[in-house]
Amino acid sequence: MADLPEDVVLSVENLSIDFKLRTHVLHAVQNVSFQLKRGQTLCLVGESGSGKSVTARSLLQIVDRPGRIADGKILLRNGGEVTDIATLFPGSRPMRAIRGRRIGLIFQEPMSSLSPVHTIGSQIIEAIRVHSDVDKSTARARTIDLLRQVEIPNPDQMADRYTFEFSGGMRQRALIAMALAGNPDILIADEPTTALDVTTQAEILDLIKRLQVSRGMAMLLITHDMGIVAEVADEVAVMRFGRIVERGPVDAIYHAAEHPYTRELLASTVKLTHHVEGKVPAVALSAAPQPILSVRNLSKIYGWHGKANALRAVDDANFDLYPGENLGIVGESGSGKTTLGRLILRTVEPTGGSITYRGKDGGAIDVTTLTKRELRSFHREVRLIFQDPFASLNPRMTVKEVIGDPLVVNGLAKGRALEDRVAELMRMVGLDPIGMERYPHAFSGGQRQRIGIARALALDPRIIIADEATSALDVSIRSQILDLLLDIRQRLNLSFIFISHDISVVRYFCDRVAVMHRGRIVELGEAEQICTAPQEAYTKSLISAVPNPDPRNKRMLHRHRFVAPANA
Amino acid sequence: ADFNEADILKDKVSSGAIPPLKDRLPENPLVIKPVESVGKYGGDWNMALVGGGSLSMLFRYQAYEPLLRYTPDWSGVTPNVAESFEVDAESKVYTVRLRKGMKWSDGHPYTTADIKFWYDTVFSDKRVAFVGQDHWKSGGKPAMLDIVDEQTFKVTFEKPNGLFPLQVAWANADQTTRCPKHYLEQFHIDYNPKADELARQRGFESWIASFQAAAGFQDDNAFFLNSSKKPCLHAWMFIIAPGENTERAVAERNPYYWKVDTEGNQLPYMDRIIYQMVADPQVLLLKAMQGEVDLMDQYIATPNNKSVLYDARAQGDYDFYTLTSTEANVMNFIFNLNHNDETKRKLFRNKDFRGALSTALDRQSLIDAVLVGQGAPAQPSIKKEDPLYNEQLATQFTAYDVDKANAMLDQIVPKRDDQNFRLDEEGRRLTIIFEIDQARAVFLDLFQLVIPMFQAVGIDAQMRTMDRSLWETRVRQGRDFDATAHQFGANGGVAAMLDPRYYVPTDANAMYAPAWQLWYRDRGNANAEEPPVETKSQLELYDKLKATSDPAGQREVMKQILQGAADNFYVFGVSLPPDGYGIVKNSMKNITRTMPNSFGWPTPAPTMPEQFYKV
Amino acid sequence: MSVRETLGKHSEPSLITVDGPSISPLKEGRAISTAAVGPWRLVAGKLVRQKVAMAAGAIILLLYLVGLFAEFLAPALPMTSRPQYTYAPPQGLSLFVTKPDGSSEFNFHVKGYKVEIDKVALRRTFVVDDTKVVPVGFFVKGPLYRLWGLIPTERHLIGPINRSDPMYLLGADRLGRDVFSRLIYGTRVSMSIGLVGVAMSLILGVVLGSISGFYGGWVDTVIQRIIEVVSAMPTIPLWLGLAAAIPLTWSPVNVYFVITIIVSLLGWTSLAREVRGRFLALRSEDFVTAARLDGSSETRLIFRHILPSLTSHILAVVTLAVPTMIVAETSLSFLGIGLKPPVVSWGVLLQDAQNIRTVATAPWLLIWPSLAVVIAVLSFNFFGDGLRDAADPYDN
Amino acid sequence: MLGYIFKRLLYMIPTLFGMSLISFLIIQLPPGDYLTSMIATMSDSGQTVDPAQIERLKEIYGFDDPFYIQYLKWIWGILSRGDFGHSFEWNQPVSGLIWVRMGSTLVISLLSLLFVWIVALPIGIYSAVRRQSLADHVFTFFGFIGLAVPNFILALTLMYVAYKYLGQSVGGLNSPQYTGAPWSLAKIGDFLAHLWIPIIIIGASGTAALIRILRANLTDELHKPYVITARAKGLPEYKVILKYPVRIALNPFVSAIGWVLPHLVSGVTITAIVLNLPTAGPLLFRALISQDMYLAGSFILLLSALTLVGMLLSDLLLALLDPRIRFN
Ligand SMILES: Nc1ncnc2c1ncn2[C@@H]1O[C@H](COP(=O)(O)OP(=O)(O)OP(=O)(O)O)[C@@H](O)[C@H]1O
Ligand SMILES: Nc1ncnc2c1ncn2[C@@H]1O[C@H](COP(=O)(O)OP(=O)(O)OP(=O)(O)O)[C@@H](O)[C@H]1O
Ligand SMILES: [Mg+2]
Ligand SMILES: [Mg+2]
Repeated sequence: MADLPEDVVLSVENLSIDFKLRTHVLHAVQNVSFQLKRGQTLCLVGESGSGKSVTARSLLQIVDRPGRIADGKILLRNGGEVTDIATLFPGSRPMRAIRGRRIGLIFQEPMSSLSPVHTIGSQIIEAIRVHSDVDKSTARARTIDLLRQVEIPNPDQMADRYTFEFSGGMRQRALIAMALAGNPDILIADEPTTALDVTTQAEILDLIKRLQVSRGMAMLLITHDMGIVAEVADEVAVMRFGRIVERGPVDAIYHAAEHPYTRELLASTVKLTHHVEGKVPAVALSAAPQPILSVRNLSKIYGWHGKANALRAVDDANFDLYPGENLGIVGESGSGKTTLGRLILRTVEPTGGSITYRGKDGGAIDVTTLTKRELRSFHREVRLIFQDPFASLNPRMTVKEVIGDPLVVNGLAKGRALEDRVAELMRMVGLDPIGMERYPHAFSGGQRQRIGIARALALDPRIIIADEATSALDVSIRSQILDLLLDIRQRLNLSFIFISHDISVVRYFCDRVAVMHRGRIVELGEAEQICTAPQEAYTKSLISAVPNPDPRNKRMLHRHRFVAPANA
Repeated sequence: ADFNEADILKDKVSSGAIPPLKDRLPENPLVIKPVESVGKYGGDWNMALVGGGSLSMLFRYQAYEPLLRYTPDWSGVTPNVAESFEVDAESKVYTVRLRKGMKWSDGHPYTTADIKFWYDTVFSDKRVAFVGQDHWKSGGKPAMLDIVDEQTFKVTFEKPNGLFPLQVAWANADQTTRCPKHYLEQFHIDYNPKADELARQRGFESWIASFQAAAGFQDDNAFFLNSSKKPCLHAWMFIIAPGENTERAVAERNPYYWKVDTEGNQLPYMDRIIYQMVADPQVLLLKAMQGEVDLMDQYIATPNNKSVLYDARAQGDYDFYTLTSTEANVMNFIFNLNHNDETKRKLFRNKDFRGALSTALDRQSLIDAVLVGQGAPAQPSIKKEDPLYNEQLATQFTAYDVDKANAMLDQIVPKRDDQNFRLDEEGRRLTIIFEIDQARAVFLDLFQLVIPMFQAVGIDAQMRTMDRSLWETRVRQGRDFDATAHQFGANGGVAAMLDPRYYVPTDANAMYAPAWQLWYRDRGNANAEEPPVETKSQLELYDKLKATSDPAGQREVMKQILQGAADNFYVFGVSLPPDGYGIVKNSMKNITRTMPNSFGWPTPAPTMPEQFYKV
Repeated sequence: MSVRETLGKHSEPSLITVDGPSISPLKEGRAISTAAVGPWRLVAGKLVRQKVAMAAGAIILLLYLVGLFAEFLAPALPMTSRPQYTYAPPQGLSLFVTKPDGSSEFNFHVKGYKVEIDKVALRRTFVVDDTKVVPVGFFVKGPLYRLWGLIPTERHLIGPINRSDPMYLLGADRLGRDVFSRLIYGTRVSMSIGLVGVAMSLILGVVLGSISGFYGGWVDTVIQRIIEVVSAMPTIPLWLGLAAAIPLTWSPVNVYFVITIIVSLLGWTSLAREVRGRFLALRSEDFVTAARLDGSSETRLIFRHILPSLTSHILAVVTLAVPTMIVAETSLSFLGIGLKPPVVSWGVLLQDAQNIRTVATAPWLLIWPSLAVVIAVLSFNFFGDGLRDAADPYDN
Repeated sequence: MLGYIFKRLLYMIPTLFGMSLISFLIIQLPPGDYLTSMIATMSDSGQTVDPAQIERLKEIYGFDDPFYIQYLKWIWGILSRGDFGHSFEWNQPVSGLIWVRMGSTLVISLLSLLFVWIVALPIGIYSAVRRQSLADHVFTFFGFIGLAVPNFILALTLMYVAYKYLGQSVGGLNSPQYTGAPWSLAKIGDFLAHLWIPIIIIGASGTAALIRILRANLTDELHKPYVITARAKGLPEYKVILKYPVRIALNPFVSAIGWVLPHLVSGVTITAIVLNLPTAGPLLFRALISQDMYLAGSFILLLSALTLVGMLLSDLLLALLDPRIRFN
């Protein structure tokens, strides 16, 4: 077996992975080669669905069922020897020794990757104890420490909570903590910060960097955020349609990209850092200056753990949404953004406050008092795109059924027409209709997210609440989708509540932005103003942490941290 | 004379727990002649009871001690508890002498005081009395009891009651030997003013219920359940009574038992009887095959089981004994002659109709299939060897002849429908539903074959099986059933006189005539119906039989009754019951190898289990 | 697909440009079909490819055909009893007879019996008599019957050529009836009536369990109390009461049908609670919320969105219920309300076998009916399993 | 949580009342009463029963009272004095009878439960993980034989085998010579030798059912992403499966826990009868058949109470097992 160069810990050589489907074989990964070097970071970027996650999973031999390593080697330095992971039996002892201990994996879908019935703590403790012989209490102490490191507030309490009590970003951080628990030599991070606000994201990346430096950990970072790539990558590989189309040092990729796709990617990144040109301000769009949605004093308290522990997930939120307006909501992970969105739709019952919605006929209704039946017609007009696309897709329905469902239940289409409409929606969000008969689990993260978007668009709604709707998309598709949404908005006078961590997207897409912190809306203003001249200290710190998509100008390092006032 | 006793008892005597043997035996103990030989003491008699349900079984094994008991061949009665039993010429006054010095199982003397106590409380005290004990009545009036001395009493009937001795000997009829005054009086308010308090302590509402439970005369189960504290006159007394333990019951030798063998050895020979409580007959069958049961003719000794039992003789170390049948038939077809439906009643009462159906039966094939060829075509009747045998009764309408049956039916119900079933007078299809107690496996088998035979003559016969209590309610207590089937009823001798159910409708067992039998027993009853003359004359004959006390005279009257029965042809049957069998361990001795099978002659009690012994 | 490769200056591997996802046909040279099919077609397609499931399906179909043509397939009538052959053991079918001179000749036949009556043991002893040859034929004339109660005919698929000869392929029962024929007739009742009950308790259990778990709150409270009451209800007196209440004029099959329905009215509770448990866990899932936001009615949420997640469990429960229902009569018959002769069903045949005599000396009375039930149940199970797999999104 | 339990306990009171009333009613559904069945048994052995005597007995037993009076008397006795009434058939207070039988029932129930779980859990898990393997098919086959052959036939057959080839005393839990004897090593041995038949038979159908249901539910969970996460930690496969998917797949069993005891008491009655087991089932069965109504009623009341407690327990466990299920 070929020896690996000294600094290479893992080398993938000509890896091909096939999925044998009903009608055809999908070559998800073809002839992929790359190397991970000690203490260095390889960033894998590329189009959504290009095979990044599959590649990552193959390193641990956990590719989903019909997937099969068709060809190639995965060479891992194992002490003095070199093991070819591709030849190991998935459940075998040597493979298990590699999992978690040698190679840690942060899954792309943090929301679904945690057990729904175990506490976060027990899942991490277990990860610690598989590979090191420590007793429960030590493991727990370490768990709490890890949770603290990934910025989970009150880690000793949170360790005993269940997944569904965690916000999206918190789950992602828990997963990161879990991957780090085994002190792996190689960390594979599959879009590890998509659900994190920029501040937290920066902290996490910092943490990883520190570990890399101190322990020589190699990292394979899969991400869509060219900013992050610029900040942390040593090397970059660009994937498209299952192949690595370009690979090189980070600087070369950013400043001398060869491949047209890479260039397109970078161009999109740049485009997104600017506000849309020629965008008509929302208020002008609308003839009636009356808000379509007014939220007043809305609050939600989670209090299962007793009064003392009651958590104000949303605290006295007030804002208006005008027809045709895009309202961005940004804020720290766990600050209550998702909860706010759900409160508006009443899928979570508010503890207090009111939500006034002005229907098509101009009559105002109080959403908090709607009956089930009335809610249903309300839901037709106000749509939600879920933060966790995986969980929001019925695992037992094909994509065709999922996207078609709103059309069917509202009696809008059936038979051939339904199929055509579904195909059209899929094409709109950049999915190949060939996948119509596949089940959700057989898609990549970004593809699933687009399925969610397609579903939301199916009904011609009046408001869309998009919860991190584009976080898993590569920049080029992301910008296409955003343009699509803007276009639809123009045509249908649609309004958006756009929850996002990606400041550039918010800036590109939104008219006004609300900044949330610990359940409160701390600042609300024009998007441009918030992004360029924030008033509140928290907002300032947020903006300062936005990574700059230029490896020569790593802004994240100059960010400043916001320390919450003591009384908050 | 010199008497002997078992070693265990000797030990007890020497320890002072019980008095010496001569103080325990009556002055004149009953001497039993062993069937084969004088036995030896010791051993357990292993028995089993199924279901814990019917403790009446215990009369068969350990509790058959009436004043008089049946002779082993069931030809008559012989003194038992009573030393003598005399009747006057008119069969009105009976003089009974008890054995002097006879004692209950706790050593308390058994005297006429006990009889008197029974008469006063159980028999005639309206607060607690149970009806029943019909043999102590004549013409509906209770007999008078006169106590002559400690050992002698007189029973005086208003009208002649010639069957009294035979009835006293009936399995569970006699209560006078089962009513220990010294024990029961504490529960009766007249004897113990604090009886009510005692009752409440025992979980009863009043002394009445408490007394009844203690005496246990309302039914056989009640008599034996939890009875280990109740003194008795039986050869074995319970130390663990049924109900006190749900898995088994144990009875131990009664040190005061009042029978001895010809050599003066106090009986019984065996130390204990141990009853396993088995829930299912199949398990009992296996246990028997395994040799865990010493003697058994109930539950398992069916024709169907014989082959497996036969094969397991070596393993179980047992052999068979013969039970001669005492039943009138293996199965009797019973039509409801008092049907509420006018048309059906009329039809069923037509003797030719019943005769035609009887002629339509291929009895031999039924016998071959179900009875493994055992038996012979016959109507419910007296068996041939018996002096009472009546040929007409036994053989009429037994010849299988479909054409004849059809011809007879064509006279009565000529019309047929499109499926070739006959129509009754009202033009309805002639459907006869036989309601059968589902526990009677033989009936079910027979009926599966009988139904096509009836259908072949255009009768839409159907069978409905049902749970026993439902059957009781619908058939025995109802008037809406078309027809049913049953067995029992006696096929000869003393039994036939005591249980003539298929020859004359004297009691509720005459299910073919629910209204007529009621009329006989209780003319005022709203449901009673005066029978036609021919039946009435049968009933009068039976009254006459009861008034007769000499056996020859009784037999004469019985013959007339049987001729009447043959003319009336109330019911018809399939076959003479084949002889049954029982199994007995090879180690058991003094067993009579052929005996009648009956409840009234509680097989095998009249063959004297007290003299059984084990080698 | 065209792949253009260019060598780049800083790319170590070749710089590749592809213009679409790379896919290839399943087999070399075969065209790639991209037509998407509907979910049902998808499931059906997957089902068809499962050999075991299809075989099981075929057996189920076969059983129903047997039931349908019972009269024709059975060599004898189920109730015809021949006393001389009680407990006759099964005969083997053989193709050749050996002639006295040692040569053999083709003659489709079974061997006759020599019968002896053992008066002491009260039984018939059967010895296969090699000299007695009972020729057997197909489409022979036998006892007269009406196919489906309509067409009178005497033809039977198989039978002894001389109709009075004994042919007991699977032996005879205690009344000398042909077990093979009875088994065939039994298929009809066992594969129909019993399964009605399964279907009914399935529907009740699923619907009530779903509602209870989905809505929670007072609906759940009420349904749970009902479940508690129903499941603690003493059934024995209920049966006894029913047995008394049902008019005698009803045929045993009708009675049993009613009983089956009542069994199912009582038998839904465990499934309901299991379904409820799963619903409690699933109702808060995001995909349910999503479907709700799509405007699905609650019925649709329950039956279209959540219930499919329980497919496996329900299929398992149903296949488990099938044998229970088929043999339910045997325990009901203890109470006198199961199917009873003259009706023939597998359960009735098993009832006949529940004694030591059969176990010890006539095991064929026990084995064949049991085997019939087992085969039916296994077929249902494997078919259900196939269905499950076909509906499983993860299974390819 | 405590509030929830308290609420449930409160609910139990009316439910129990309702149940007692309903069961008391149902017990009386069959035509006739204890006397009818008593007469039936007596006349079965050839005895004659005098109808007048029956009338008298009816009065004594209080069967002439209207239904509600009988019910009120009974329930009042229970509430005021803890007196469950008198068993006609056994001629003793009901409470004495019930508790004696409950002990052995509990032992047998728990042992067979244990047997079922010990056998079925590993097999069920194995079958799910190795679907369609030879072993899976073999287990399926035997499981369904256990289901398809009625329990009592299985019991008879096993007993016959025990008789024929092991020469063992059949039925019950002890050979006759040990019944009533004090516990000794030999008696324990004998007890164990008798135990296997009932446990296998009672366990047979339960085991098959458990295997199938576990297999079905587990297969569904095996592919969930959280299982893959656990695998990626490097956990051994058995731990992955036991800790994660099995826990979720247990949901249906936990839902059913409420019935385990009542089912084992009443559900396997016929088996217990055939096997001659001294459990509560046959006693209840007899009581119901013979319409010994206070005994039957009390039994059912007890079973109802057990069911209620079992269901509460199962609901609590359900919440413990799956925190998504919460109670408000
Ligand atoms: N079901 C629940 N029970 C208890 N606490 C909850 C529940 N759901 C959310 N929370 C808590 O509410 C807070 C807000 O959660 P939310 O999901 O709204 O955050 P978010 O702003 O969407 O965060 P992220 O950006 O990480 O997704 C978090 O602290 C979370 O732990
Ligand atoms: N189980 C599966 N069955 C069929 N196809 C699959 C399956 N899993 C993944 N694929 C396909 O393989 C391709 C690569 O998927 P992968 O998840 O690696 O994409 P990705 O590069 O991670 O995309 P994203 O950025 O959207 O997460 C996609 O086209 C996807 O549809
Ligand atoms: Mg991915
Ligand atoms: Mg969120």
